Amino acid sequence: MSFTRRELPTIILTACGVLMLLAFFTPFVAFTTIKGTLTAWTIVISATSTWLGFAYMSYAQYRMLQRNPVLTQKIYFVTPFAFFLLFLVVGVSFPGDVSSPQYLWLLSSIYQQVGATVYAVMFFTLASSAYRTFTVASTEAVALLLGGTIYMLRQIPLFPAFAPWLVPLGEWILLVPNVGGGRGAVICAALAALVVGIRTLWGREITMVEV
Amino acid sequence: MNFWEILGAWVGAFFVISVMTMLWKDNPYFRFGQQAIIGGTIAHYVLFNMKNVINMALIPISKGHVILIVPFILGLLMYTRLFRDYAWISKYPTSVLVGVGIGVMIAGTLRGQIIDQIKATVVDIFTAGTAYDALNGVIIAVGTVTAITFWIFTREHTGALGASAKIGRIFLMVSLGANWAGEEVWYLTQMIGRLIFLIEVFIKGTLLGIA
Amino acid sequence: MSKEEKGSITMWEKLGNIDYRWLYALSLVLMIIPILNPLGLPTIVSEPTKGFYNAIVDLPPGSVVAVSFQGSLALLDEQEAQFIATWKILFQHEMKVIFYSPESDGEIILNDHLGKIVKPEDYGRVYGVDYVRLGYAPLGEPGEAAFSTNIRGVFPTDIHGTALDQIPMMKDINDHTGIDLVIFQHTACTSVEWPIRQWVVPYNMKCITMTLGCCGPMAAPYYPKQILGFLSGSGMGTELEVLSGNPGPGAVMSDAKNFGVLGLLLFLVLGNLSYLGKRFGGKE
Amino acid sequence: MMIRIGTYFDLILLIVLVAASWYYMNKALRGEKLPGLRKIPAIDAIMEGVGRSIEANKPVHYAMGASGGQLYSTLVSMTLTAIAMLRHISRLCARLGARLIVHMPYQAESIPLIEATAREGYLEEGKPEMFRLEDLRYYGQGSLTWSQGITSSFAQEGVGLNLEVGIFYSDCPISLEMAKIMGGLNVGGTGRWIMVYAFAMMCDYVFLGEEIYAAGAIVSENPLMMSGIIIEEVGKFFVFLLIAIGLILAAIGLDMGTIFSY
Repeated sequence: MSFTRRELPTIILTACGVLMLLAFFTPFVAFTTIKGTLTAWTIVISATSTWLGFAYMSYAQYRMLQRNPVLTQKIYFVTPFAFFLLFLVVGVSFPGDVSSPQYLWLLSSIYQQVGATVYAVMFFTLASSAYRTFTVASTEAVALLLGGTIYMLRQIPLFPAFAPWLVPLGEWILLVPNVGGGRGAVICAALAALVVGIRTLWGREITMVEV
Repeated sequence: MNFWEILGAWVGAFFVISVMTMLWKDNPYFRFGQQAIIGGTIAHYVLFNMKNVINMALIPISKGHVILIVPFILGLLMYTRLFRDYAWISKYPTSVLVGVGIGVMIAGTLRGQIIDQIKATVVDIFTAGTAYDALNGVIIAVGTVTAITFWIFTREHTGALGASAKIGRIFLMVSLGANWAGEEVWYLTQMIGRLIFLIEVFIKGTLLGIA
Repeated sequence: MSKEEKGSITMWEKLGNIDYRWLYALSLVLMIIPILNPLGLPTIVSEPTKGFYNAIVDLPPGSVVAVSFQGSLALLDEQEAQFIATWKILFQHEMKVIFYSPESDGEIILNDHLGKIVKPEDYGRVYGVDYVRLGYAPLGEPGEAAFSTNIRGVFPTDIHGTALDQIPMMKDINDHTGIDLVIFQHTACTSVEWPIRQWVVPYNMKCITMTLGCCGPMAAPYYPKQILGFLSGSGMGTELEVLSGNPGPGAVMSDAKNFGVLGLLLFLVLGNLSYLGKRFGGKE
Repeated sequence: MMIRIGTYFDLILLIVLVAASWYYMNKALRGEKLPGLRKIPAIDAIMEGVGRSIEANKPVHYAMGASGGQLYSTLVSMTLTAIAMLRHISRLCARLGARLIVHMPYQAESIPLIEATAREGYLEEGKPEMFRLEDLRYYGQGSLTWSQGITSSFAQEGVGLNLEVGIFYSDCPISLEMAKIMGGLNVGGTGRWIMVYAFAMMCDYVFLGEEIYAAGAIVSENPLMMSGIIIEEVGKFFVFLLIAIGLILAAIGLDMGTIFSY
């Protein structure tokens, strides 16, 4: 039982990973074909599993209603299912399915608007966090304040119009110190990701082995 | 404006304002909008993925590409998670996904995020056309190396390592500031986009009929 | 992180602890003013935008440009100016364009743009001869790699279901060798690295990218060596509009941005006054 | 040729890391002592946050990003690290008796791994009855619905500790700031450098960039995982070596651009 529950999945994982690496490092067509097949498989596997999310959402909604069966909670319970059905029905009922004008209308009226508004709201959340943290409290904080403010002003048309030096300075910050620091960060995170990857292929990553 | 455009503006404005009220405080209007969106986005996700399953698995299978039944079944095995006694079977599709993912990750990370970054750090200094560019190359190299020393965990940050890590932190803070500025200005654009929608389309176009 | 001091609340502390909602309200009001009454301030074009523009216009007419267009409905405000200006430049300079989308949103946006805002027919461009739309496939990075080696493996047909072999423009094109320039538009910042890994490194392709404003710092390290130019955010979209002489939605944004940021700047000043006051001013 | 041109340096770096992994993981397996690690304050803050949540009778929130369940992309390692952190926080909550709410990413294929890890934490601590399936929240695709959902959860159920580790795009600025405004203790980080600024500005304790990987290993209390940090260090010294050799060779006139292309 332990073999089918632990060792075999690990063997499959390692085999998939090694085949992908062989396709990368060697010029043999056979590996490239296998890589193409495996990649297509991942898309099918993940697409097939989509309804799991719906199942978990439904269960959480149901339990919340059970715990608090008042009218407002009942409305909150029904709403996601009503909109789920609305999108689903419109998405499959008209010619063109999800490309039909009816579905696109739903998307642009609700999905696009809410999506854009959530990003818009972040302007405020970032502003209040800057109010809290962009102070001249230490050398590091000053670096954060200067890097942030100068590059921000560079992107606002008004300021470079009055202070043209903001353009080269803003770009210098973006292309020199930002690249230096960012590059170090990218290299370190990449090394760490590689180590996790190697450990997982080795069958030693506890997050994959234990569950 | 035709009927659908007007209705779209009303529905859009309803949801835009619902999200914005979140900044004031939690309220039933926001919560209703939020529940509606959950339903809508899950349906959207399900619809597109079902289309993938049909196009990338079911249709090819019906045309004789029977091998695609394997990823389809693997996808279905994900649902064993819903049944306590068979939940472990979901480890198989997960292993295929993670195996492929790690193969893709290692192949992509080695060159793009490490070797190419090292190459750029070295080459930029010596291929610079002007002394100014060469100096910038040196600054980037210093930033890269000192930033990496910030993430050395096996030595205490004292002495030369401490000084280097401190310089690295300053580079990192400038980089963080620049990242903040990039996002903040983007979100500002989003906020303005929503306001333009509310003012030009909803208020002027729909309510006042002057657009 | 600031720790609250014990004792009575000074003016400096009050200055550092203003309810955030005042900041929100002030910014909102400042943004609305120029929307109601636009100002029309000048724009300065940056180097990466020039690189982006030149990468297209330096190609001879009839060159093949592949556009990997992810798009995002929710992020249109940030990028629509870039998109529209780019489509116009591509058609004005008589490029042969292959559009494909690794996300469903891309197709929805293209339907709208090519159907209403930038009609290729208005530029004398003919479907199947001068441009082609391959539609949507959930590519991801491995899929992009597959596209560069075998287009028909990923898109056997175009968006109308016509086999690629039956489309005049696509007859001799099936991989990177038939493409002169890649325009890569993805909304995730790390995706900036995809074309570099999958197009530039293996095949030394010419590549330019369109990203969000926040992704500019991510694209910058690769410019101008690996990518010839990039656009990040609506600001650089406005710059491209100015550079190419195609006015569009970017200009409207610029004015409101100028004002909208003032509230934030005021609060940054107040935050620092509060800090300095607490540090050097002492208690009242 | 057996090896594709353009991957030589990649292969050398991979061999160095595999060799280091072999050496240090075997050392760890034999129970030999590994070099000590510098402290990461955010790790202790997690414990403090769980304690504060219990005192205030508020739940602990764990999030790995709206798009944090990527299993077959280049970010898979970050997903696995977020799972390692989930393993830690679920055990901690089970042990100390705090309620844990997990805000799941939209990738449905990652749900089995997430549920298994969260449930396992409670089982390991001998309190399977404390695990509540309804506290695994799912919000559909995109940061819009996720940000709203998590904010709504903070407002309705309260927030003690808000731990966010994993792959973050533009989803963290709302959840982190809202947790902060509603009085929660924010701890978190991401390996995606572009979003680290949000954590640095909004968190009480932050894992800066690569620190999430180190933290994921340290909290596992497993010597094999911890040896990973030493292996990374070997990688860093190899990077320094390559930069130094590259600079010297470029200085004497070699075309390093071409050499590094092999």
